[in-house]
Amino acid sequence: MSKTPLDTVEHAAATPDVELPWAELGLKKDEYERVVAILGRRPTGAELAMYSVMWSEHCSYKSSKVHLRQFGEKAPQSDALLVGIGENAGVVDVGQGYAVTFKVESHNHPSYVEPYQGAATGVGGIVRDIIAMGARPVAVVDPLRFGAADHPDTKRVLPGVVAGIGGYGNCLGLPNIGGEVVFDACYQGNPLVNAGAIGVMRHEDIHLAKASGAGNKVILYGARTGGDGIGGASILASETFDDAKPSKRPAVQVGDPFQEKLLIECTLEAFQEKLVVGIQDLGAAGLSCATSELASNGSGGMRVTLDDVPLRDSTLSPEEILMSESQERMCAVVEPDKVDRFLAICDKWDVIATVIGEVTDGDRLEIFWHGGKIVDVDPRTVAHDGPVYERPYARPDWQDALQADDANKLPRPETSEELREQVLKLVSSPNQASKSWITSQYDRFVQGNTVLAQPEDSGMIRIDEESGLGVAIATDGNGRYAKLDPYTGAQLALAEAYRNVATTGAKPLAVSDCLNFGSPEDPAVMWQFAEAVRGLADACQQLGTPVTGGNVSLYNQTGEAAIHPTPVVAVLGVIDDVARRTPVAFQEEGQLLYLLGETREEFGGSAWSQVIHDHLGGLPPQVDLERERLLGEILISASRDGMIDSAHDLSDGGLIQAVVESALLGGRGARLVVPDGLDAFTFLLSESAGRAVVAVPRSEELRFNDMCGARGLPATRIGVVDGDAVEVQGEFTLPLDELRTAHEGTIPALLA
Amino acid sequence: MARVVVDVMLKPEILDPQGQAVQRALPRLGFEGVSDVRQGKRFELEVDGPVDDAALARIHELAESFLANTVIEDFTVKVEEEKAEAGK
Amino acid sequence: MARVVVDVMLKPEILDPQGQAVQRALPRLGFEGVSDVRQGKRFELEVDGPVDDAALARIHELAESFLANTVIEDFTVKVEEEKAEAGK
Amino acid sequence: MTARIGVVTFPGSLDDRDTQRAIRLAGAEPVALWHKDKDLKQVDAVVLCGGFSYGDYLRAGAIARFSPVMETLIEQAKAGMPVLGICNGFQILTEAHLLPGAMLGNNHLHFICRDQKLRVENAETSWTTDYEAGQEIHIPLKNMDGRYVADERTLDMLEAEGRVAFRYLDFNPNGSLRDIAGITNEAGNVVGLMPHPEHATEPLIGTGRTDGLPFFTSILKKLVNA
Ligand SMILES: Nc1ncnc2c1ncn2[C@@H]1O[C@H](COP(=O)(O)OP(=O)(O)O)[C@@H](O)[C@H]1O
Ligand SMILES: [Mg+2]
Repeated sequence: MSKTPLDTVEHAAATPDVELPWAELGLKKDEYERVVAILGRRPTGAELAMYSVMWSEHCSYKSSKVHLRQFGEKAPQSDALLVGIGENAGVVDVGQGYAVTFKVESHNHPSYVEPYQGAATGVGGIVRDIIAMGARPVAVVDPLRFGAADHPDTKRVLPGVVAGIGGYGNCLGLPNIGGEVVFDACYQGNPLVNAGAIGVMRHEDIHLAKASGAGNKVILYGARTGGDGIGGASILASETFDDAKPSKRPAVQVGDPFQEKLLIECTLEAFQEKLVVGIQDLGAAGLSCATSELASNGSGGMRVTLDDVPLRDSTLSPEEILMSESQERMCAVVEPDKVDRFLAICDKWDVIATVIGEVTDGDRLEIFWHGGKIVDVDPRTVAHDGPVYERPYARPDWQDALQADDANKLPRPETSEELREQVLKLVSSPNQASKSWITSQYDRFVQGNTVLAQPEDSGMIRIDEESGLGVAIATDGNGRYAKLDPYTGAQLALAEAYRNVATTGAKPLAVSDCLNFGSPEDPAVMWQFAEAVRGLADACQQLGTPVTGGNVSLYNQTGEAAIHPTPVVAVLGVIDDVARRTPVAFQEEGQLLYLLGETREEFGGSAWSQVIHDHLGGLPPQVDLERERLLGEILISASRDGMIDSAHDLSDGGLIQAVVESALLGGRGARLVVPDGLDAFTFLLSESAGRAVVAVPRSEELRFNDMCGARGLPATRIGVVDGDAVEVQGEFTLPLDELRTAHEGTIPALLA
Repeated sequence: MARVVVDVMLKPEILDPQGQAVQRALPRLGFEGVSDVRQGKRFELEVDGPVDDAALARIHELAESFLANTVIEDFTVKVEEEKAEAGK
Repeated sequence: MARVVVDVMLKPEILDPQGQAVQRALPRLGFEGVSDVRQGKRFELEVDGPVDDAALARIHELAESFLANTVIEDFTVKVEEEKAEAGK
Repeated sequence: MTARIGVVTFPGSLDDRDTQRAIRLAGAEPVALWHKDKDLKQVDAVVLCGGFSYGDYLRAGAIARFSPVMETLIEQAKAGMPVLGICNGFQILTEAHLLPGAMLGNNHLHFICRDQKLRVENAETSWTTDYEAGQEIHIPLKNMDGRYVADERTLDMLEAEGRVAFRYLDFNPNGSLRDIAGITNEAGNVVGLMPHPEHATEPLIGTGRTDGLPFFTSILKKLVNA
């Protein structure tokens, strides 16, 4: 085996003409030239490894950055925001000295390749972001998108993804309290596996990812480093430096939730004893990311000895160690006199912990291997000064035709009998059907603080046993709406999540998002992205809910076919006393059903147009954010003052879908009357936004009506909770048994 | 009737948390001298008819496409002969 | 260094839903003629030093008390010789 | 003076804090126990709580069963100390042979989380005196390896001696033989079950029922009156 000399900084300076495989590592020529310009010499292999991963789309947001800035620029004034965009996760003040951190991320492509492990490590990654802020994780959510429900590959992907999310989250002891499952052929080959997590801490415990204080030690703890997810780096390692190396390294990471559970416990114990100056999780780009971000966010520099990194595979090259994405690792900065205590806590939890470096008073990140210096960079240039692209974007030429293909003109049911058939078909269609086959694979009870979980409008967790303070979260996104109009579609996603939170009685406070799109190199996709971001930023400003962080997933595309633009929005809310929460299920016979908001003829992108006509065209429902805010205020007041006993927001599937869900969950039927001025079809199936249906005890009717009247919210009495069927007077009757079979049988029949 | 055994193991470079957990427990049980443990799956297939080359090829294909995920796992196929030292 | 393999299978009288699920899937995949499938575990132990009778006896004991739960499982211990036809 | 009830934390335990809360709600004093300590801190009873000790790798409960705390616990349980194993705790108790039989993966191969209906078959164990024999209760169930199996002879023996403590009603969620949800040892001091009574101790939380609280009041009464 021929031994090539170690590619040290010295060696690089002395051999300026050595060609490095920058293209194979995903860098563009001008990007490589920029690295050379920054360094004033050619990079070493290790430096190139770091720049190439950190400047990737995934880590540098180079295509999306120019648009994402709007979330900051348009951020509404909010007293609740303690930590904003840019940290591992945003932090929100929820009162009583508590702070909550939450974030949504994607693990789309890995979940297609290896559904179980891809989804599992997605949960693992988002949870580490939460721990890194100093918080105890208290819940997870999982917005999911799959190809057509009856496509054979969905049978491979979905059960694996669900088992992976459950396998990891259940083992960590995190209740899964919400999410989405959407089927659409556009996600064939590009399923979307987004995962969100929430954590709780006291204000004083917020921790940031920065390394400061010269002499402080850098400790790597958790799993050993193996050759996971370093396809690119192994090219560098094998072809350039040492041809005898195995050139295939696994692209898929395997998670170890048990190790992560130990990481959570030992990290929280270290926080509690105030042993940590700064902390960073190792996710994408592994040590490259952790060291360069910690160093560039702090005041000094950092020196790291790579030989001290505990390895699972002793053949790894330094480049591979720097790029490895082995899971379940964290990096902490600790004062020298606290190192022993920190290591003792790790030992207590059987977690491997190693001092790998220290903070210096310079401003360089220096990394050593076998005594040679293989990295000497300004960490900012790696972590923050990546390329920024103003990618061209243009409204696609098919957009007009799509919008002109008006769904309101589709043939409608002509008889009551036909209407009944269509309703039954709708509530049993895969997207509208009960997801309990999936959600029953998730532990929703663990930690003993779950107030609401699926299938409620939002998940709700008690965070203080004494006062009953709680937080709620909902995630929503409708790719069909966004395809018809990305600006409005993104706003509708926010409006729906906001409404879902308010429906349970919680006050919406802040937003996280996961923006799933096709290739940014396609101007049409880039336009969708730009429009969605603009729409979301505008809407957040108007609703007063700042975006605290999020994630962008691009290249969800096979060949020319991109997924529907799919902005997924998570809204976090707070409720002073969880005892006042409003559930979806009908609670008592005889209560009066009120429809809040206005119903228009709006069928573009609707569930009805998809299920009955396999159609996508027209315009999505209008958005009226002032109306959403008012509706939210009414729902929150009504819950606080005990005026409503159940509530359900209206979204896909319209009123009838909501009523059927409330009826099935409560085991009580409803008698509905079509209000004056509406036809039965529009009343039951339109998807106008800004609406909810509530059940009002008779004793509260007057008070409730007065409140809505005084504040100008249309409230229409549409029926009563009653019997064991859903009956629409003058139209049809659907017995609960028949509805239950239809609604609950679909998913098991497809997947079990 | 013959028995064909398909062993599926994680590739050597892939993390094996289960095997690790077993290995770490050994010293506590008083077992030293085991430097690595890997845990995998064993499938025993009872095949009707003769296990000729064609049958083996089909089982190989089955292992590759279904029993193992070759992104992270390796497998071996063998026709079972006699039993090794059996536990009770 | 030698490799010792411990195979652990559910006792025949114990229901094996994993094996059954595999078997039921076979016809869908176009595989006929497999009358039964059982799924078990395979442990590969890398043992330092020679695998003599004493070492084997200890591993046998380990399998009996730890790697298998003999209420429900049988096991076999064998020293690995050469590889069977390997999948890629 | 109230009773002191220990709750063991293994690496991977999840419901230790919830179980402590349930003990407190019942009026007893929870005491945290650590898997590496043989010392049981002179508690009057112990709960082995739910979770995934050691990731449930190898088999659920198989690795935890060999931890230092279990040495003392096995000894004391044999001497009559009340022990309750919930879910992973039940799995540990079978692995430790304090209870007969074994736990296997659910017959449907999925994790399952649901509000489960049970019948209390034995209201005379240390942990069930606040129930009526035959009482039907709802307790959350959540597990991957909840299928109770034992050979016919053992099952017949359990039935004959009234040692099937809980049985699943309406729906068998995991393929457990004879719908067994929980069993007791001969003396009635060691009880194991798959469902999670500690998650059914407060209105509003979880399923909103409090059907699990009597586990903890039963043991409290027994210990205080002893
Ligand atoms: N993958 C999932 N994980 C957890 N909960 C889910 C998942 N998919 C759907 N749910 C839950 O099922 C319920 C119904 O979902 P959905 O119809 O999307 O709600 P909505 O229309 O109110 O947003 C919600 O409580 C949602 O959180
Ligand atoms: Mg809703």
